[in-house]
Amino acid sequence: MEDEYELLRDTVKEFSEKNLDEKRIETGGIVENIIQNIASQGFLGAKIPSKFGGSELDEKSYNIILREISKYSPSVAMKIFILNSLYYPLVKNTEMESTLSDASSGKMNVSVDFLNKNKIEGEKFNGTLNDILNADSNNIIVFGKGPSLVNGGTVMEKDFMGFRGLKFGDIKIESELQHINTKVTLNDILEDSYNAISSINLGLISGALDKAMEYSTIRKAFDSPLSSYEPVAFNLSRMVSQKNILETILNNNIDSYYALNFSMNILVETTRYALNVHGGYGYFGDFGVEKFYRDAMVMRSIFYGNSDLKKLSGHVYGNKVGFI
Amino acid sequence: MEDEYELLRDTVKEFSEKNLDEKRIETGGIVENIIQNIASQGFLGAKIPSKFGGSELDEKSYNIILREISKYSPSVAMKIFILNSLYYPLVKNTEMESTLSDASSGKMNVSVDFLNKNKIEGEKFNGTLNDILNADSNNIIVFGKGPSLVNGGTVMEKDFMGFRGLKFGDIKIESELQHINTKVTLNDILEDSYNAISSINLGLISGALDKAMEYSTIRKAFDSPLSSYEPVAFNLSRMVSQKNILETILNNNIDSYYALNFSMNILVETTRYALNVHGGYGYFGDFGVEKFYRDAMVMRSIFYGNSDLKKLSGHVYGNKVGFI
Amino acid sequence: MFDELSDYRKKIREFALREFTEETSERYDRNEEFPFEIAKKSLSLGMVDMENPAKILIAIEEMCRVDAGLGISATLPYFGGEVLFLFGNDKQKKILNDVYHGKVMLSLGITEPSGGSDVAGLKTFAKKSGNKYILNGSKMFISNGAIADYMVVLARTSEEEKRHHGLSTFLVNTKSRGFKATKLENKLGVRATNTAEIEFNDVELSEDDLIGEEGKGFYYIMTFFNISRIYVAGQALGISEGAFDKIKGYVKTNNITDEATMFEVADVSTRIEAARQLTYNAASYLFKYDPKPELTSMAKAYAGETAVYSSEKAMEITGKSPDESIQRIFRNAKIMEIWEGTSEVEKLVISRQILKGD
Amino acid sequence: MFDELSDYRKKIREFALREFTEETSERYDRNEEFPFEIAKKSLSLGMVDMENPAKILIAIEEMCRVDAGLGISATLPYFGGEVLFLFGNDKQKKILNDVYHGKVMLSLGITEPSGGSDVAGLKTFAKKSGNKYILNGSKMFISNGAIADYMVVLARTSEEEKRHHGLSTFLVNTKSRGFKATKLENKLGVRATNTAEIEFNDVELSEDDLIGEEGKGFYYIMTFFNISRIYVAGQALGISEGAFDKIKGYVKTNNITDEATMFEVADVSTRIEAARQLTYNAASYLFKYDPKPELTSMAKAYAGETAVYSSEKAMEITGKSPDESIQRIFRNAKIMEIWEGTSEVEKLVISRQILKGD
Repeated sequence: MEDEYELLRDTVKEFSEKNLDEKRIETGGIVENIIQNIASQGFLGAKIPSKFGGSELDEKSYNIILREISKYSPSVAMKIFILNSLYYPLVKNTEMESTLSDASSGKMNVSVDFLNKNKIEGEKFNGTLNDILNADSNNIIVFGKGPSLVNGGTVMEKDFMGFRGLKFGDIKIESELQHINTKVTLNDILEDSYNAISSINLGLISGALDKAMEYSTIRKAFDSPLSSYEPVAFNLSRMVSQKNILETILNNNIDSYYALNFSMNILVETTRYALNVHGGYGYFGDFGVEKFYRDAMVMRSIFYGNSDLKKLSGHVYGNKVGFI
Repeated sequence: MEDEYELLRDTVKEFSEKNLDEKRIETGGIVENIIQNIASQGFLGAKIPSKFGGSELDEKSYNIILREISKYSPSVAMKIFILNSLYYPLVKNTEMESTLSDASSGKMNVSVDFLNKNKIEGEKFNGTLNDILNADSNNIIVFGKGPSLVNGGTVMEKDFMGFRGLKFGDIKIESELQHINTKVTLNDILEDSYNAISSINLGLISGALDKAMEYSTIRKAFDSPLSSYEPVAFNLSRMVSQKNILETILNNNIDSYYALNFSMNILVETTRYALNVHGGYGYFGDFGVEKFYRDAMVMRSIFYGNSDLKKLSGHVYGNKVGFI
Repeated sequence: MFDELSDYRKKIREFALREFTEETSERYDRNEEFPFEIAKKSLSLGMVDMENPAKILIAIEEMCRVDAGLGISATLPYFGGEVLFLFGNDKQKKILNDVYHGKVMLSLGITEPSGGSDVAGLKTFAKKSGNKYILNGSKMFISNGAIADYMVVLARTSEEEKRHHGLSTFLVNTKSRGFKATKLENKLGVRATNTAEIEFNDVELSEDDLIGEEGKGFYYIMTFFNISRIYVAGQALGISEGAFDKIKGYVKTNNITDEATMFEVADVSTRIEAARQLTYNAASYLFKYDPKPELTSMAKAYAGETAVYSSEKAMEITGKSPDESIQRIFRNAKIMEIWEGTSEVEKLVISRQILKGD
Repeated sequence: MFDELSDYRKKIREFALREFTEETSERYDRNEEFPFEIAKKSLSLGMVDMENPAKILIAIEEMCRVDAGLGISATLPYFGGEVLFLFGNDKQKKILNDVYHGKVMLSLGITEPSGGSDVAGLKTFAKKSGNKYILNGSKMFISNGAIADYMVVLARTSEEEKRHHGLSTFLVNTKSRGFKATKLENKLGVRATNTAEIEFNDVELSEDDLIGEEGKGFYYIMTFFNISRIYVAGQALGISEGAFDKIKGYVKTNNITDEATMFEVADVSTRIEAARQLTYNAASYLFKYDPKPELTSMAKAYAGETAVYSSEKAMEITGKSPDESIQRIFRNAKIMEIWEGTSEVEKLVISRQILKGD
């Protein structure tokens, strides 16, 4: 990795270590102070053009930020992802673009109905928006014929096992639909986000493995450190080697389809095993490892499905394979 | 990949397509004509210094040769591997070095007891050498206190399911031991061969997948090509993407431990699935796909074991983890 | 043995479906609170028949199928009871009847903070002093720890003998002076169950509190594990089935027919069927007093892995519909690979047993 | 059902160990030759009892455990016999007795070169002409194809009806004019078994050669598959056990104790135990005339995958000791995921059945 990226990585790492305590964030949310911090560091508006107060960073830098932050606070990484990978491309070059200034400075909290649970029609939305992550937003993009903006409203929280620093739930609103004049679709932005998603995955994997590797050399069982047991050492080493391969693919921007597929294939297994290594302790939140397993499962189930496998197949076969 | 390597790859590919029919090689062996051909192309003595008539190619070129040839003839690739990765480093800078001239020109057939089944003592060997691959060799390196050369002898062939173009079996010999004055050990040369082994693996994976991908678009089941069935398309696409990742790791020489581990983890599954895709036809030699599964299993069982996992763990943990 | 109990199974399932509503399950999970009412109801009504092991297994399975947090809580009051039943004196055994009817709650204290799966390495010490024992030490991750009336405790009673020698079991009244339980919070799953860290500070025990003979504790506990493992297999089987219920419901409701999902359905259901056969087969030997430890360990290890696998598949297949009940199943499942011996320990038990034969 | 047959099992195992020596197994494997003598011996001595399905299953399992090539060959003469037994006329059924005693060899012709698993898409046609049928077409991968005396053949008998309608089964004498079998060679494994491509060129059949009723062939064959799958599960189970025998032998002989290998031993033995329970459970329903197709398919798919998995593990664990017998097990195993319906087809059967229920 070149120097500038290494510098960035170290900066983000140092910042996260000092400021992002996911245990507190999971219970107390991403408080104003944290938002101000990540905004002033330029992480919040990482990809947003500088004319809107963003950092206008390149793809690789953005991915490094997501990866390093999600090692410490997956919730904060997800918040950055929602703004930069989902919201931004939808309002880009439209009259809504100006909202980016407030978003990247942290004054406005935005969200996107990326689970696509709500069928929107007409000019007004009066009712309940279901299953919105980062639900206490004041600007939410929903999808009908095209994307539209609605105002936030009263959140009816639901338990969501991942990214608990963000509110999740249904929102009661009464709002005009402000149509966004863009050809960009939800499908497009998700496909364009493969590297960003993989970067969050890499962060989760790395965070979990760091914990497990450390624990395996400290914790003793039957009077020897866990790492002296072959199955533990072999499994963790194999997983570290896969993690490093994923990092290489992402650093060199080899192929976003391959990266997504590979990261999703190792994600849950790795975070699960990292928990396992901690034995009974791993099952308790205080040890800071079970969260990676929860977040990993959420990433796997939300951002990787049949349609992504079809995209991968189309990519590999060189044409949309005619599925029956 | 830079131009020179692409050119080499294309050359090897074209040569192999034209000259290496593994089905014939498996029944008839690697006949004189083939040996002359691979020698004159410079593939046989790929890494051997030019003063001994070799091509003195760099590591990457050598790996490309192994990979491209093993797509067509794993047996020929194995023969090249035995000479360049096993025999050459053992005689290098010793008085036996001069044997390399005949070896790289194909005049002498060499072998190494890399399964290490024979405990050699004394100054003479009079008896049976067990389990030698490329058994009809006239120069065989065996291991006692250190490596020694013995002459070949009468081969009692055994069935070996992989690399059938090479003879495998026990050898009855009566021969002086010519001690090789080197500090290099079998353990060293095997660890140094990780990239070469991974390259053969990559060739097997690629060869099997090429067959399966093609078959999946041609063969119909229930009136539709196999590739239109999700599980087939998804599995093959996932495997192709892994294959490409492995290729990237090797091309960029990222880390030989990771490459070996990754290639061994996907090798058997991929070649097995490629066979599966062919249904009943896959079970017959004529379709040229079951051989990859056989050879893959041999690679997996011979070149990847507990000691390699320990090396990987030592590499990852940064020290020899104290196994109990 | 199990086919004949289909009426009992039906009764339990109906009870669980009626009592473990989504709203109730959610509440206890969120509040991380033990469901005393439900546990009492299931036992005091004789709903769960604690005197027939095959019935216990079925009750555990069917309740965990609906909700593992509540289901385990409702079937755990007996936790450790087998040790009393098999090795206890008459006075100790008398407690069991109250346990069967939900009046008394038991617990079992084996694992220690530094110990994990290394039972023989435990440090809690019961020092003989006249006709008393003085208990000191601590236990970790103890189910029912903060709500039990009595706890079966494994402690060292000899300084000379090492490892699994010199261990003994005691029945400790949790109201004893010097007994301290601290509820552990923020568990990933089975949050309705109670988990605690226990400290013993000079807890005074009489000779009557000793279970069985001094020095035989390790043997008693291993015997216990050979029984309890099958109940954990039952929990895991129930969780797997519950996960599959969700998959089936989702696939049918949304009329999903793509082949990739059909393959997943086949794989998950096949693994669950295998877990079921392993569990019932091992249980049928055990309940006929002919235990096959390797079969029990196989059942436990396999069913535990199947619970995790099935719950992950339920998350994947339902994908962008993050139903809270499915997430709860996923969070609950993981403990199945950890408690009563991690999968790793099971594997060592299995290989040791298997390699003993010819 | 199976526990009671332990003496029979022992007898079969002893027979297999005596007859299927490594040298014999190697020879038939290398020469790709059918072991007529062995097949005859096992049947003519009444060694394999073809009239009791539980015994057949046990014989298949125990023989394949020693060598699958010879074991399958010795138990395959009956291949397709169930169709005659269940649906054949008296004359056809009479042949069965000769089959039981190794005097007559049967075969079953379903798969076609273009067909694979798509049974309903077959093209072989039996055209009614007066009171005769004229058979034309070809079959692929037919076990016993080049050595059978009679072949049960599935053919289309109606041009109007499509897919699985309009198919019928016939008993074809392989000596008939126009019947041509070409032995297929160079198989990966089970090389002692005979596999052939069959061509029918105006083979004349009488009305008596029709099995059961015209147009019901698809149903008959599906019924057959529901039975034969359990025998394939038995083959796969035997192969898995044989692979595990090799692992155990290697580990013990070389006194291997490292934990990684112990974990492998546990995993392999657990999967095999699961395959065994699935197979016996499905078989016990089937043999009581209460077939559960989804359980049979699960058993077949799971046992097939277990055979491949176990044989690969045997190769891995024995590592640098490429014992020819282990390689043969590995080569034999793969067919288990292919014949009598690939694993893929099983999975569709399973999911369809499972989703039917509530």
